[in-house]
Amino acid sequence: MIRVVVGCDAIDAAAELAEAEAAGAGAVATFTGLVRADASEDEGDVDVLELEHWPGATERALAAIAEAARQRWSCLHLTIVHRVGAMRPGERIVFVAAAAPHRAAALDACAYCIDRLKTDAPFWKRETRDGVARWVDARGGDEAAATRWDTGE
Amino acid sequence: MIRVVVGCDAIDAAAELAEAEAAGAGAVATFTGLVRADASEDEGDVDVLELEHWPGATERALAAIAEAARQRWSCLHLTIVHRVGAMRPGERIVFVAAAAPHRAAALDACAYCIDRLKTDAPFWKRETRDGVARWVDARGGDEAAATRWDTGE
Amino acid sequence: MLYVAWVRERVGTGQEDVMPPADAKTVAGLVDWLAGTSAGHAEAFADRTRLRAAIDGAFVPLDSPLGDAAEVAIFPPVTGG
Amino acid sequence: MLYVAWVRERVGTGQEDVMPPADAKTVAGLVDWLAGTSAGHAEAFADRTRLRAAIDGAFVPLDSPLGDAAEVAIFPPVTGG
Repeated sequence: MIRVVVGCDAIDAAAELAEAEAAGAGAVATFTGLVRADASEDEGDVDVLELEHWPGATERALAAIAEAARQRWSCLHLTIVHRVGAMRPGERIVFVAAAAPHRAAALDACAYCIDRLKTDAPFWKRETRDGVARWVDARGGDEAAATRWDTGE
Repeated sequence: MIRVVVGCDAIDAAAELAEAEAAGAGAVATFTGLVRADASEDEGDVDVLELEHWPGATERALAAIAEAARQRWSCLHLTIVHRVGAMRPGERIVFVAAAAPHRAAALDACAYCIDRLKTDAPFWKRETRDGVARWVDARGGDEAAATRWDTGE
Repeated sequence: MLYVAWVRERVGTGQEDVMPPADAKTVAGLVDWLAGTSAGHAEAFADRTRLRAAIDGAFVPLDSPLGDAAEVAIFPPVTGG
Repeated sequence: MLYVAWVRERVGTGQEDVMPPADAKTVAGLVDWLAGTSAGHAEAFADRTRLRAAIDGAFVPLDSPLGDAAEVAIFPPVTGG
């Protein structure tokens, strides 16, 4: 099963993990991304992180990523939950869970989803520090992390 | 921080995940292993899985694996919880969590720990099907999965 | 047109209807023409390496032909997760 | 000696004190000698490729020298997780 959620509510990682476990697979891998206070560089702490997205296109992009992972690693269940709107440091911004019969498939499917969504899903971050908001630049490493999945293992 | 637990109690994955998240890292990767009904081959369903271990040596082995991962990927937190004794299909047998500043480190550290503990920690599985107990044979793939970490990426 | 994140802020609007000239055959050609329509557009589109595009909801390279696109989106590289 | 899992079951005990001869200088040599002490030992140690060993709590290859080991453990390949 594929579960994709994009919304402003806090992410309930425990409930999401329980749902992925209930799929009946032997292995469940998860990834949780949390808002870091030092999200981009060390120029003072982030007070608020805002995440803009492209409604409709976002859900389609995440569902396509999850479906690709499900097929490639024969997963029983794939969850991608992504928060949008305003968040504070320490809050969950993204949660991925992959359930598969064996551990390598679950781990790879989970890593694939988080690498892919960094480059393929329409999210844009804006940080506010000391009352000044600025858009976060893309990281070159994200492209490299995503494309490694194109060339096999 | 390193957290290693070996015991007969059910694993509280939600509490373990929350503790790993509280370390203040931006990325938390987890792996949950569940008892499968078809744990080895398709010769009928497993009713009970028993896990024997070597008290003392087990905790040392898990702590050594977690410490190696913590250093190699600069993790802020590493958790390995392994259940022993009698379990039923669907129950959690192992839980690993790795918290690091970035996702690649957290994902790799988590995968490393689960691969390593399959070969380096003194656990032995015994399955009971239709009232007949038998020891589970080691899988050749586990050695290969563990040794890939010896040769770099 | 659909503009997102700092592209939207610099252009000054998130959406606009445009009638590009017939010689704007690619997304890049459309962007060239849009850059001349206002100071905000010019600022938003100054560095092409920092722009990404989608045609009718699908991500495309900047040199993609427009074809009979109904909606073209211009935005910065994504920074999710 | 410490025996674990099916090695323990076949030998018939989890622990025993032994006085190996002086020419048992490695874990494998010790296993050779033990295999002659009972039918259970012989059955447990029949296939050396399925045995693993530890000296004083540290995993070692079967050809490791015993040195002045206080405790030697013999067990199947591990199957955890």
